[in-house]
Amino acid sequence: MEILAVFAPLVGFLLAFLFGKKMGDKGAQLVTCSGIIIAAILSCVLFVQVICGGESGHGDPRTITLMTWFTSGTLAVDWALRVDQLAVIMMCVVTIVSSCVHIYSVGYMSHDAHKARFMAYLSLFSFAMLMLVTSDNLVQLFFGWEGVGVASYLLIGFWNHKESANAASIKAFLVNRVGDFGLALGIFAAFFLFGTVQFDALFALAPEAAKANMTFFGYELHALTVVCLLLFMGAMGKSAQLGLHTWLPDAMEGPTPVSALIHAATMVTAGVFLVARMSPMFEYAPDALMVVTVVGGVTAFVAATIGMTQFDIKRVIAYSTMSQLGYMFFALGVSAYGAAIFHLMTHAFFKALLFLGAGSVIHALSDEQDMRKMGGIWKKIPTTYTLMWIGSLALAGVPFFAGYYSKDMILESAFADHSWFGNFAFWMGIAAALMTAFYSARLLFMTFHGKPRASKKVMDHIHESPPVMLVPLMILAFGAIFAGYLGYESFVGHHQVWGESIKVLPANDTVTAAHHVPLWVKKLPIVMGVLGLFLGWVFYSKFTNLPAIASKIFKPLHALFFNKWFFDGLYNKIFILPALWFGKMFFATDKNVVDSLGPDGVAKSSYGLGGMLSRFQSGYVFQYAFVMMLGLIGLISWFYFKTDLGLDVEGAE
Amino acid sequence: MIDFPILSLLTFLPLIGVAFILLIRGEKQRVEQNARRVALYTTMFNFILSVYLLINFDGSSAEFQFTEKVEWFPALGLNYSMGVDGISLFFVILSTFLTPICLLASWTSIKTRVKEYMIAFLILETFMIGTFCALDTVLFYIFFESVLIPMFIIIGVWGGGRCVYASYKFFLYTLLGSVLMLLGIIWLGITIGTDIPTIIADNSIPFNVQIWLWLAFFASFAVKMPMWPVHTWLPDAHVQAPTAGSVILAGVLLKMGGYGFLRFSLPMFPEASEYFAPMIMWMSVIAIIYTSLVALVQEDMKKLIAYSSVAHMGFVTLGLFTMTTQGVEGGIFQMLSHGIISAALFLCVGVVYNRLHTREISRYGGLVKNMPKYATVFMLLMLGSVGLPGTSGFVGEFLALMGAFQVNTTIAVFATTGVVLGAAYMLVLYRRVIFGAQKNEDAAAMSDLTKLEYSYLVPLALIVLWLGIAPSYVMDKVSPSVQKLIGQYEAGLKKSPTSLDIALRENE
Amino acid sequence: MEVLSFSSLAPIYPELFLAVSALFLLMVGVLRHDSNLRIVSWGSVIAFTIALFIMSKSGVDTGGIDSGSILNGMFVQTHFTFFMKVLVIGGLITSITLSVQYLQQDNIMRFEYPILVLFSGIGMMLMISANDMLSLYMGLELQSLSLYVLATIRRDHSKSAESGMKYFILGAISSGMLLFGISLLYGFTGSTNFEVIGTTLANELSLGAVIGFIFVLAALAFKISAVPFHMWTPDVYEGAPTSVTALFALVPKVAAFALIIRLLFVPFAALSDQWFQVMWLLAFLSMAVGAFAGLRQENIKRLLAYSSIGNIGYAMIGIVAGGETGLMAVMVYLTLYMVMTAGVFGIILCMRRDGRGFENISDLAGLSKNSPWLAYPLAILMFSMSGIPPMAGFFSKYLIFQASIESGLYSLAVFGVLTSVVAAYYYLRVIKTMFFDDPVDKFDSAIEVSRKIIIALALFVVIAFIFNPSPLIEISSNAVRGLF
Amino acid sequence: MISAIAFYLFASITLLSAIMVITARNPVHSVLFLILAFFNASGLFVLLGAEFIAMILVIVYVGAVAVLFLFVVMMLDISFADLRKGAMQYVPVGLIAGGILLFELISIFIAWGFAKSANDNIASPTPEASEVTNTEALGLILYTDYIFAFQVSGLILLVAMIGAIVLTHRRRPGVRKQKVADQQARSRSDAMEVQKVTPRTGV
Amino acid sequence: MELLEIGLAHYLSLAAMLFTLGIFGIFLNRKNVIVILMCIELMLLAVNINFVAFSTHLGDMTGQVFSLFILTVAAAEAAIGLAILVVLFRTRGSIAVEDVSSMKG
Repeated sequence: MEILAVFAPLVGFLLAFLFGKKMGDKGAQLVTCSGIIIAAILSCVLFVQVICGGESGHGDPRTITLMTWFTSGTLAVDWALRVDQLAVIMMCVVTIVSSCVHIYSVGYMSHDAHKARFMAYLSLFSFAMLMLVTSDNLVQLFFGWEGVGVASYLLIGFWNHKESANAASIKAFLVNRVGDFGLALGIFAAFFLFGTVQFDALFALAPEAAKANMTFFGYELHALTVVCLLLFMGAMGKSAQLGLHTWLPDAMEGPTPVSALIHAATMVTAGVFLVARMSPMFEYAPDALMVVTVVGGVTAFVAATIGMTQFDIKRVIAYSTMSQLGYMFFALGVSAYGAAIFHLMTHAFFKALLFLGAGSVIHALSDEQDMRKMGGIWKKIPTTYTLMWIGSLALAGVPFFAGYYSKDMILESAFADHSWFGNFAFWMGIAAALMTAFYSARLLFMTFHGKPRASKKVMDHIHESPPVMLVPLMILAFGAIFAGYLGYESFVGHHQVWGESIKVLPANDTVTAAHHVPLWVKKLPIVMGVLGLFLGWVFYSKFTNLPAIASKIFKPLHALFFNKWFFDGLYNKIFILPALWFGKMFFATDKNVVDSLGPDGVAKSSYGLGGMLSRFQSGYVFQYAFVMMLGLIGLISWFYFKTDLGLDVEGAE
Repeated sequence: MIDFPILSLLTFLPLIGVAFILLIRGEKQRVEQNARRVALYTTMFNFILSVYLLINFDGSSAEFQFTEKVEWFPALGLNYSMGVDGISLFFVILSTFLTPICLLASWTSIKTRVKEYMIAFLILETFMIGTFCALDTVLFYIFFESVLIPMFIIIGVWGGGRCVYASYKFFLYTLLGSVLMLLGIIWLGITIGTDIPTIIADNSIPFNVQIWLWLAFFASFAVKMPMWPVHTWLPDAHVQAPTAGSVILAGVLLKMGGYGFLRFSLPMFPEASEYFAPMIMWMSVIAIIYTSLVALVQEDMKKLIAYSSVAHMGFVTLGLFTMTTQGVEGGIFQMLSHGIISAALFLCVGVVYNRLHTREISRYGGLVKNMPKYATVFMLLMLGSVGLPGTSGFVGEFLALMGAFQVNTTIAVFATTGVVLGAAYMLVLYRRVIFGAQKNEDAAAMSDLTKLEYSYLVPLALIVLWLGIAPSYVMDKVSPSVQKLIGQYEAGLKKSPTSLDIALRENE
Repeated sequence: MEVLSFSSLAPIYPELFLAVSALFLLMVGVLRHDSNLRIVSWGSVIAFTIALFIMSKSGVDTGGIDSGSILNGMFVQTHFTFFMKVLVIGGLITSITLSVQYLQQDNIMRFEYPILVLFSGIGMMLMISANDMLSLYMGLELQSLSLYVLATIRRDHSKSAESGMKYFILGAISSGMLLFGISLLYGFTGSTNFEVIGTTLANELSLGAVIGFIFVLAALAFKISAVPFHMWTPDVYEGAPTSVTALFALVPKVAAFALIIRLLFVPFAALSDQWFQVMWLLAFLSMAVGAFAGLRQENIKRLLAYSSIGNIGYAMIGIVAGGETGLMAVMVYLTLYMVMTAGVFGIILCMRRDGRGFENISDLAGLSKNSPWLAYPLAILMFSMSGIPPMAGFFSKYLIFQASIESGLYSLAVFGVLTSVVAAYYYLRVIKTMFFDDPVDKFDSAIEVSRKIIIALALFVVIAFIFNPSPLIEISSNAVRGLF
Repeated sequence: MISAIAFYLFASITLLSAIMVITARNPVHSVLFLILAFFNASGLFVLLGAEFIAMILVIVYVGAVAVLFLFVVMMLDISFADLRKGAMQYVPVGLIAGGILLFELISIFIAWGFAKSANDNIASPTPEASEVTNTEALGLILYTDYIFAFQVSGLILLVAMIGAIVLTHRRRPGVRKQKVADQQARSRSDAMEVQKVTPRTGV
Repeated sequence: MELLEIGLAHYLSLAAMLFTLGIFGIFLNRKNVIVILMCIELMLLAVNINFVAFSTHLGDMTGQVFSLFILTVAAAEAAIGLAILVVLFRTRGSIAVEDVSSMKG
């Protein structure tokens, strides 16, 4: 069953990809959708078994080894499916969201020429994601990790005739690779330290290893911190944390279902999953946790500031995603793994909902993404409008929507950590919460309210999406409303289901502590959320000239936000241009230095020497005689003047 | 076990094909067709024979198997001695596998002097297999060096514009390296003997001599590999060679350098290897970063892949000289994988080159529209080259880096940046050729893969996947020999810790 | 004084026979006006063959080839001289065989040609067997004078005359040096006999004797065209008629080499410290000049001249290395070099278009398309010359370097392999021209059977040597053993 | 004393004429100076007691070889010319090189000594001049001990002859030669025809 | 060594001077080849003086025999040299040394 749950999407992918032409679009869609739905159903079954199964009823985690991948010395890597509580939760999230997206795509991509390919890629992605979450060792995790990277690369660049899509896809892959660079090093370091990459063995050895130091890059450092930070670097890349986030907004070049699936619900949360998965190691590396917290907090804040100023509807949601990921990370950083995963789940639902809703809007507006050209369409697409509101409210953390439970929990945990970075993260989170609510409102009002700013032709064509698109939205909306309430107890409440899959040292148990924080801490996020929504309404619905004034007053600040804190330009200048410059320089070096000192130079000087020698061969016989004589005289003189000849020169006797 | 001299048969079977081709008479068209067929059948049969070899190979043993030993040159104590172990086995298979593919790839694209072309490839195959099977240093050298002849002809006669320069550069450069090795071989022959297992078992060479011998062998293998900074012949040779020539060059010939390190430098001169290992590893790192950056700015498809080969070979040397199990096995696997992937990539370039007769990247674009199948295969290979887990490229690279990390973290960090850069140039190449708008009409009019092209690209692609998902079939057979190698290496180091220690201390 | 009996002359029978047949053929040539060239040529080939036969018999009779010196210590026969003479006779037969068609085509219808080759052959054999400075000188002059004439024999051709002139002048200077050296040696030791000189020098050494020895060595270095006494070689190779060039390339050097080896290991054995230095330097310079100066050549004969200079350098490494292995390597080297050169010249002599001969490398353009049966053998021979395995040329170089490393001559060995790479360039250039360049016109296809046989034989040896190299090596080491 | 004076006389004239040989502008003069050098050298040989060699030098060398030179010079009608410009640049280098050689050789010769065993090595001791003349003494060994060299020198001379003929002899088509065989083979009928001549008609 | 007591060294030195002059003449000479031939004769004369001087001082006839043969061979050599010279003159119309340089490099 586990095997089927993971491999059904792969089968779907293979069938649709290889025989897509023969099956036709319908066939491909059927195959892939059924593959993922099977996976979803089985995941749910597994969920029940793993969480509630077992003899004690407290869970029945299991690991199924499929085959050996490779062994090299003490390094042994298996293909295995590790289905424990954490994994099964992720499986459910992934398969359910993915199923929704699959079905939605059938409608959304109805005008595209390459439906089969698209569906196949989606299935491939799902498969890779499932491999990632069910991996039982770091290397297989890396497989899934890179697999989702490739799938995302393929999907972002799906409209490969668009230069911007290609650029975005490459950017996504490369920035992720930078993260993977860290992850790979982390795996090496883990193997170096523990002699294994298998999770159980790693976790068992972690307490012991906490005492060890290792030399890394010439410095003597705490070994576990090094390992954890390197792994975290991978997580940063995949989860678009500040510094390695630049790919995420650009990735919106891909079709909207892709954005929903990959860049909101699943792939970007892989980093969160990784840190949660590695919690038994992170727990022993407090410095690493600190870094995670700070990075998460800053990300949450920065992304929110940028989100307030963007006009592309999908980019706004993307920055929002990034900001929410920041939340998850600082939750991880304060050891509130459960809270992080909880937020991961709720976020998956409402963010997928938002994206798909935005997709629906875009679909309705004939592929228009700029919010400045929208407005006044809420009456024409009421269902979408409603669903978008649900998503936004959940995002803003309005009580009783899913986001409310998880986000509050995170903020409370951060506060409950009682460390400087916990506090820092808390206040960053609070600020971000305000901004989140503000830009959510901004998005809604700009898109749906006010005067229509689109051309008449477009406005005439606006229509509600077909049911095949709306039904998945509704499923997700259901999640966005109820997931928080339903999951609260089992994720972060008093009846946590994690079992052995997440490890928190007693001293770090912030989730429990979070239940006992002061009241103002509990209420502040709600206040911020409501305030944000209100401000959004004021700015973008009531007094629509306010934003312009505000941006004038805070001109430098606005410029900073609007230009995404100049990350892209900076990276371009620091990394890309120098790389190209060095490439050209080295290429020239190859020709001008390596070759001209090496083969070409030697050849040239040999040729020159040959020319000199053949000029010497002048054709004049007296010169030949002269050379002979010089040779003779040279030899004679050599022996004549060599005193240590060992000969008795006459007269010396 | 097999009771006939299978290795000799494998090695010299292609020559029988040559004899057949020479016997063909008749009108030009028929002669050419028959020459093609004979060559293909011969190499196919050889491949099947090598599969038989593989099946009968005892994977659990680290010893040389299928050994043959005949007195050959008694006045000088040289023997005709052949044998394979886990390390060489797969290089033999790689050679027999790639040769028929090369012939298929040249089936229609080579139109002039077909007979000679086929003969050259058959002879080349003999020499390649011989190189990997030889267990006598002089015999090894003979095969190793003879390879230059057919390759020189192949590049020069059927090559492109500046093929003369390229073929000279290839020939003389590699010759220069090899002759120094010859001196080393002679020295060994005088002091110890020419039997490779004997030399390996003997660890009586003093450290200061090891240094010189190591350098002599290094000169040869580094050029062949090619390591930075003696790599510049490779881009030229690749660019000018015909497609199949590039395939063999990248697929097999480069591996001779790595194989040489494994067979000679490491086990025979352990102390010198240990002494020079940091240098090699830094050179590898430079190679990885330097050539990756160079590849990033190439305008010529073949040149780009050629530079990427240098970078990939950097991983190989990096892995080998860590002398950790992971590193060495990773190096070997990386060689095999690169043999398949780069060969296939060159074939891919050949596919479009045959249609448009240009290798300039900017002349293509948007091929995914008219050549979707091609785009798919190319994609898979590109990802393999990038080192995506699940493809063969990953395993080798990963293990090599893992080995490096255990020896020196700084080197490992720098080397791992190659993973990012490698992705960068391959993706850019793919994007510019396959994706984007169709700017050039002639490129847009190209037809998709033919059945013939399918027939050789698909097996390669499948192997890339197979080796990526289940590499243990190969690794398990390689492993005992690697363990033995490392054992010998360490035994060699323990022999006289003082001399090396002194040298290392001085070095600091 | 011993009584001169005919039977005591057994070791010199072959030379006597050759002298008599030379006189006989001379008469035949004078009396038969028409088609005398062919008759005399084949006659001299037969004479050489018979001489070979006689020589082998003379060894069999006495139960071994080593015999004491005869004719008042002037003449000696050993395994070594036997081997070298076989080589020389083989070379002479080859060269005459190759020349017949060429002489007809280029209209050098002189029956004296083979006669002179015969005389030079006698001279070389006497040189090899010389055991006295006097017989050395006489043999050398007999050989040289014949060769001077042969170089000039195409007398309507200014290049031929020029090459003859240069060869003559420089040769005369070298024999002047030789004589001056001999006179000093004679003056110091009071004898001209090799063995006596050897024992005297072993007992006592003076600078005068060393200087005399250097004069002698320099003169012989001229004969083998070792740098810096090589200057004549390119011009003479280029100017002389091609068949004569083939002769020059094949034989005299081998004979002179044999002479040098005998001199160094018999009379000058005591001077080994001194000649080691001289030969080291000569080998070094020869390899360098042979490799580098050849890079610029356009004329294939000139190219081969430089190639021969370089090859002599390699062979000299063997002498410097000394010992049984070293000399054995030299002999194998010379043998194989001769075989390869025979093949190469066999092909070069076929470079004719519309009845005219061509000599430039560029004339070979596209030969592989026009005349594959010439191009492929030439390519194989060229690869062999540059020492690429699996051809025979590799083994000769291998043996040389083995000997040098065995004696610890690392720098010479390294320099040797490096120059061999440089030299490989110009061999490759020939191949490149034949295979990569666009074809010009076809060569004439009428090639005599005898020439084809020689090319085929050379090719066979070059390719098949790898399969059974032992006989040659064993014979060589046998031959060398007598020297110590 | 007299022999010393004679030596210096002969030696200095030999050297001076040798210098003139290489510096004379007219090749004919060169040949003549060469002859002079030979004459003086033969004088030196007489001083050394090698009369036969001295005579040979005069008879063979001066009489044959030098005259041959003269003959060729005349025949080729060579115009004499000045030293060309380029030649002078070689003079200093040549002088230095020659000077070094000369210095080394002479300094060795001044200290010349024979090996201790040199006298035992002698193959054919010079007989007492009172018993056998120099010519006779040479004759005694030339055809016995040195028969080999003697025979080879015959071959050398033969080669020289063949060589000279091959190189210089030209068969001119127009040259009339006596052909004995043809003359003998002529019969009366070939040579003569008897015709009846009728008077007053002409042939 | 007394100047008036004529010993071996005197003859040897004279021979050395003649020999050097011969060599010097060869590469000084640019006029015509025939002078070079004469220089060679000078060299051989020097050698002969050496041989005869040694012969006298050793009391050995070998030196004289040797010089006898040198004379013979030198005559043959001269004959061939002159023959080649004649051929050269016929093909070129000149025997100036500097004109005999069509082949070089």
